[in-house]
Amino acid sequence: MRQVYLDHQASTPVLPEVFDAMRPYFTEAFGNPSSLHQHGLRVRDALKTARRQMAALINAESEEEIFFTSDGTESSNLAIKGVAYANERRGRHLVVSATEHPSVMNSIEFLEKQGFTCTRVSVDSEGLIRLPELKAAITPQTTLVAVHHVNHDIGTIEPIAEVGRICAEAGVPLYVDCEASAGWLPIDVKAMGAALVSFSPHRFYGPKGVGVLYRHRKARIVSILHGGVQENGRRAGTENVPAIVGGGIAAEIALQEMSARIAHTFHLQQRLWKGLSEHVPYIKLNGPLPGPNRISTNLNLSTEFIEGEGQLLLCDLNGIAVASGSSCVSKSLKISHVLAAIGLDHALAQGNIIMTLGKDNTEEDIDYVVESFSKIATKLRGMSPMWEEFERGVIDSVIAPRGIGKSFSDHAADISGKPAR
Amino acid sequence: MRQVYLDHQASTPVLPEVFDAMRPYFTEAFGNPSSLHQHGLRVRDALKTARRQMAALINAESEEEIFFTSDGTESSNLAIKGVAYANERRGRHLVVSATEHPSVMNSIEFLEKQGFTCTRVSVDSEGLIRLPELKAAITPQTTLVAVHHVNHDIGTIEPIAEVGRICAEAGVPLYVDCEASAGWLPIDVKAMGAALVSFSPHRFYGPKGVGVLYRHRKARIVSILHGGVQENGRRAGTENVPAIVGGGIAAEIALQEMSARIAHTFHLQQRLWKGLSEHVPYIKLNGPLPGPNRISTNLNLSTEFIEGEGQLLLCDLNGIAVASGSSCVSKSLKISHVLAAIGLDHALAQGNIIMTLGKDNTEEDIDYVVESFSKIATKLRGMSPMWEEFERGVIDSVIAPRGIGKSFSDHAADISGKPAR
Amino acid sequence: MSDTYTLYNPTVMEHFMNPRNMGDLKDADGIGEVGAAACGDIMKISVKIQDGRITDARFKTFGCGSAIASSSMATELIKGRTIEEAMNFSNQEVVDALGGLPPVKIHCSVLAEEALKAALEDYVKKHPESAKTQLAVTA
Amino acid sequence: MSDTYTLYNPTVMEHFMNPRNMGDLKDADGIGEVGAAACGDIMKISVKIQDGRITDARFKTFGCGSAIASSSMATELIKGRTIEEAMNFSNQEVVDALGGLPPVKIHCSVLAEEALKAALEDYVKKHPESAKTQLAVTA
Ligand SMILES: Cc1ncc(COP(=O)(O)O)c(C=O)c1O
Ligand SMILES: Cc1ncc(COP(=O)(O)O)c(C=O)c1O
Repeated sequence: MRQVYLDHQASTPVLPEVFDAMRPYFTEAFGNPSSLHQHGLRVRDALKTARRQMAALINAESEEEIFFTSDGTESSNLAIKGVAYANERRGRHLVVSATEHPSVMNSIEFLEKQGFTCTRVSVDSEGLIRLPELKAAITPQTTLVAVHHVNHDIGTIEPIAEVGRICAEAGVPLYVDCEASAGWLPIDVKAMGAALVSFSPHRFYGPKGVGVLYRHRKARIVSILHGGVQENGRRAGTENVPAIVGGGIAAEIALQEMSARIAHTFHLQQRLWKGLSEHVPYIKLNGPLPGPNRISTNLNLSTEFIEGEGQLLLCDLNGIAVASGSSCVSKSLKISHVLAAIGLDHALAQGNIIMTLGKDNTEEDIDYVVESFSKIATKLRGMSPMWEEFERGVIDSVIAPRGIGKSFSDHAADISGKPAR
Repeated sequence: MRQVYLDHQASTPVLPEVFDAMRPYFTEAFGNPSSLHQHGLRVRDALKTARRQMAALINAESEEEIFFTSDGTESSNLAIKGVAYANERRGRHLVVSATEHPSVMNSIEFLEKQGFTCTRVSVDSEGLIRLPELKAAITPQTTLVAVHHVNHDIGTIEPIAEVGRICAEAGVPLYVDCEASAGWLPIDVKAMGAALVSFSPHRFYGPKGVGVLYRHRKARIVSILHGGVQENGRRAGTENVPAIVGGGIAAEIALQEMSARIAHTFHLQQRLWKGLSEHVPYIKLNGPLPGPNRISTNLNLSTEFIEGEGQLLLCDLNGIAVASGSSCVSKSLKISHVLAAIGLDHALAQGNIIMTLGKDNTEEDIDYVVESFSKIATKLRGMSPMWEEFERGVIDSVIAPRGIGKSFSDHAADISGKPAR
Repeated sequence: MSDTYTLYNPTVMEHFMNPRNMGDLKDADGIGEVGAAACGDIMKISVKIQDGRITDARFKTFGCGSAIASSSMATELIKGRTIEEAMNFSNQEVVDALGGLPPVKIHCSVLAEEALKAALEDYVKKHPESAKTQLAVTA
Repeated sequence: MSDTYTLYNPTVMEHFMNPRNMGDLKDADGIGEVGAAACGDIMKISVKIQDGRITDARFKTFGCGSAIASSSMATELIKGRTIEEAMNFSNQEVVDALGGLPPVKIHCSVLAEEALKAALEDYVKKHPESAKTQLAVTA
């Protein structure tokens, strides 16, 4: 059976060049960078090289602005809490977009429990932040604005340069989570006007176990993991040297291959969406159309009348690896807060499926996915009481309303006795 | 030139078996454990195996008590802050030994800034915690006691079972940092009476980039890195799968080879201390004598009349990798707080050198180190004004006082105009 | 399937991939449709009843793999039971027959129990005489 | 040394491994011993002076690699200078001649400057006549 990996947003395999670069750092060059003998000094040099490679990927001024953490989540936590704590005397208010990743949202919630306040700025139906609302949210007490570059669920590219201008005018540092864009879209921290930027190489063919935080030299930040004086005192703990080295190489290659990777995935993205929209009735693309407002790797879809986990499982049984933002696949039994924030109909959110492309996907892969997925949708619809009721005219479609029947949500509320959440 | 690595406390090379086990998780089995398709499910199984291996190393009841973090530092931070925050309503007081690692001490200091209070329990001249003082320090507001198993600087094995009994009587959970003992000494969380235990495989031939936190199922803890629901909601962020897998194998092998490793390093430890004490005049062993109160891998020495960094550099130029707790090797220009806590004379603390043994060191290595080190000490003493003044009878030795001359510290205070710190 | 990894155990996977009794009963004697507000799943079970005994059952489910497997297993289990027996049906039977469900998915089996009972109630509503027998028996 | 990694640059390492002017001057004209309270280093410099000019200098140092290298370089640099020139000696000369020191180690070069000046002051104290010349010249 053909195997098609369409979950590059979750993780990517390590490139052979990356693996080869990491290898000696497990065995021969195993020293601790804090050590003053040659085993330590040797790996210090390697960290410096990796810092330069990371800086180049995002056009940072100097490698001294690059800090290593353990992953994207820790980088988000450090950016949010580190800046909030460092500037506590100036103010205790933060502004974030409503569709940030949980690592940002939950860091914010933690700070709120400690007495900080936060304004969540809403997005439009395609996930684009509402700029006037952002501008209005900033107060003299605001010490940080956080708006991600690209949304992890629906692939929306935010208007960061404009966000940066608003922040610069207000004199508030901007943190841009670039986890979903780094390696796949050009990033220029200066053009963005970003004081902090985070990303993680395991999203672009680097290893897990390393996250990056860029910090402009003027941005004040305190550490959140306390201990030794690693990373210039801003992140304690023995550095994960092999992963840092591998991440550096992955960044270097990503920069070299960026335009080819964008062109390739953009082509496949269009082919996939065209194929699915032609072969699967009642399917909706969430977020912007493929083009300037959407990252080339992401398709976020809602297949009406069927639920997301079933789609995911049947895809898997057909060798196709995908993700879903439906409540059934989340441990909290809630739909993705991103789908809620763009105001997606609850029934469509339940039918959510996320396909994220990579450099090794082929046209044949895409055609196989279209063919398989159309069968999967048919099979699941055959089992679905909603599809039957839609066909009988009891309920209506959200995607292509016929003007007859009640909505799925009304129907669900009727039979469950509670409105859908 | 012979190469002798005597800094196993800083880091160890990865075993070939460990590397081989990790390898597929970079390339074929690269999935994200949060993914619901087979790429994710496959690595979930691998994490479970690693959890079991970690549980076995410390005799934990179940693998569900094992949480993965990014390193020993993060585990310490999670243990201290996670328990402190989780029990904030019951009390805001913590008790720690005075010689804990900076990852514990600085987590405590951070909490103190947030209004928590902490009692630091003193140790005797060999680094053993004063048990009556510990007992007296616990109040009804105390929510955590932290005492490490083995000290990272001077190798002291703390009387943890007795500490555990005191904590059990007081009904306060005990956190034992086992970073300096795991893999090198048997650990039994039940016999210790520990509610939390941390360690990191890169100290016993596993990879960097993974830390372990054992948590008894009844111990309350909240997460400190916020985001997704990885690690049962107690540690957000994409798991470093290859490092976790490799760490598990390292734990399994460490358990199998433990007694052989202990016997081997104990033999070398005795040979090294005997050789140095016979060939280098005015050298002192800090911490307990090799035996039941000292881990078999560590020798912490003070070479009188010369400074530690010079010793370290000349060792390195002779192929010998060592560490030092002298102020010149720390970025803060302060001597190790452990040496201060055992009341070591300031001059001796400045001459500090730390040698930590591993399974691959040989008798020949040891003899080479004794021979080289004796030459190094002679060379540096030839450059030292203190040695000259000692020989002239101006200052006296701390290690073997002759009853003539003033102390080094008095002399240093006289000429610098300030007392030594 | 042998060398692939799956979210659920082989029995659950089997029932998800090849659900038993999937569909509608044209001449159903009772139909129950229930929804779980928590996760948004919807389950519909129809039953055929003869001489106080369930002779046939069918399901349709909008929901995750374990919801589909639970309804497949529930319809399988209740065929041949008396109304009274079926009224005492518990979700635990589904869980056991499936060889276990992840904790977060236990509610799927509850939904199957509820759908079945809704179908039986629908039947009883349409056939009040059966309720009397029913009550007489249970009394 | 070529394929080894070192904490300091090659010049510093060279002066650490093969220090110049290490030792004492038996018949020193001035001796200065200073200590840094911060890190505990101690440095001693002795000078020989003829016709108001430093003809020889020696050092002894208790301290880290850069402290040893700094004193080696300082004694090297001041040989042949007049007292007045030596009194204007700055630690930056040592840092520059060594090709740089890590920021946290700059204080080692300051210590060398202080030890040298202490030695000169010792000389001046013992030879008050030189101080007058000195003042006359600087005035
Ligand atoms: C006793 C002890 N605890 C904690 C740590 C921190 O561990 P890591 O360096 O893996 O972050 C260390 C590291 O030296 C240690 O020795
Ligand atoms: C936008 C965004 N930020 C942060 C994170 C957290 O990164 P990590 O999984 O590397 O901890 C993710 C991960 O999905 C993400 O998509």
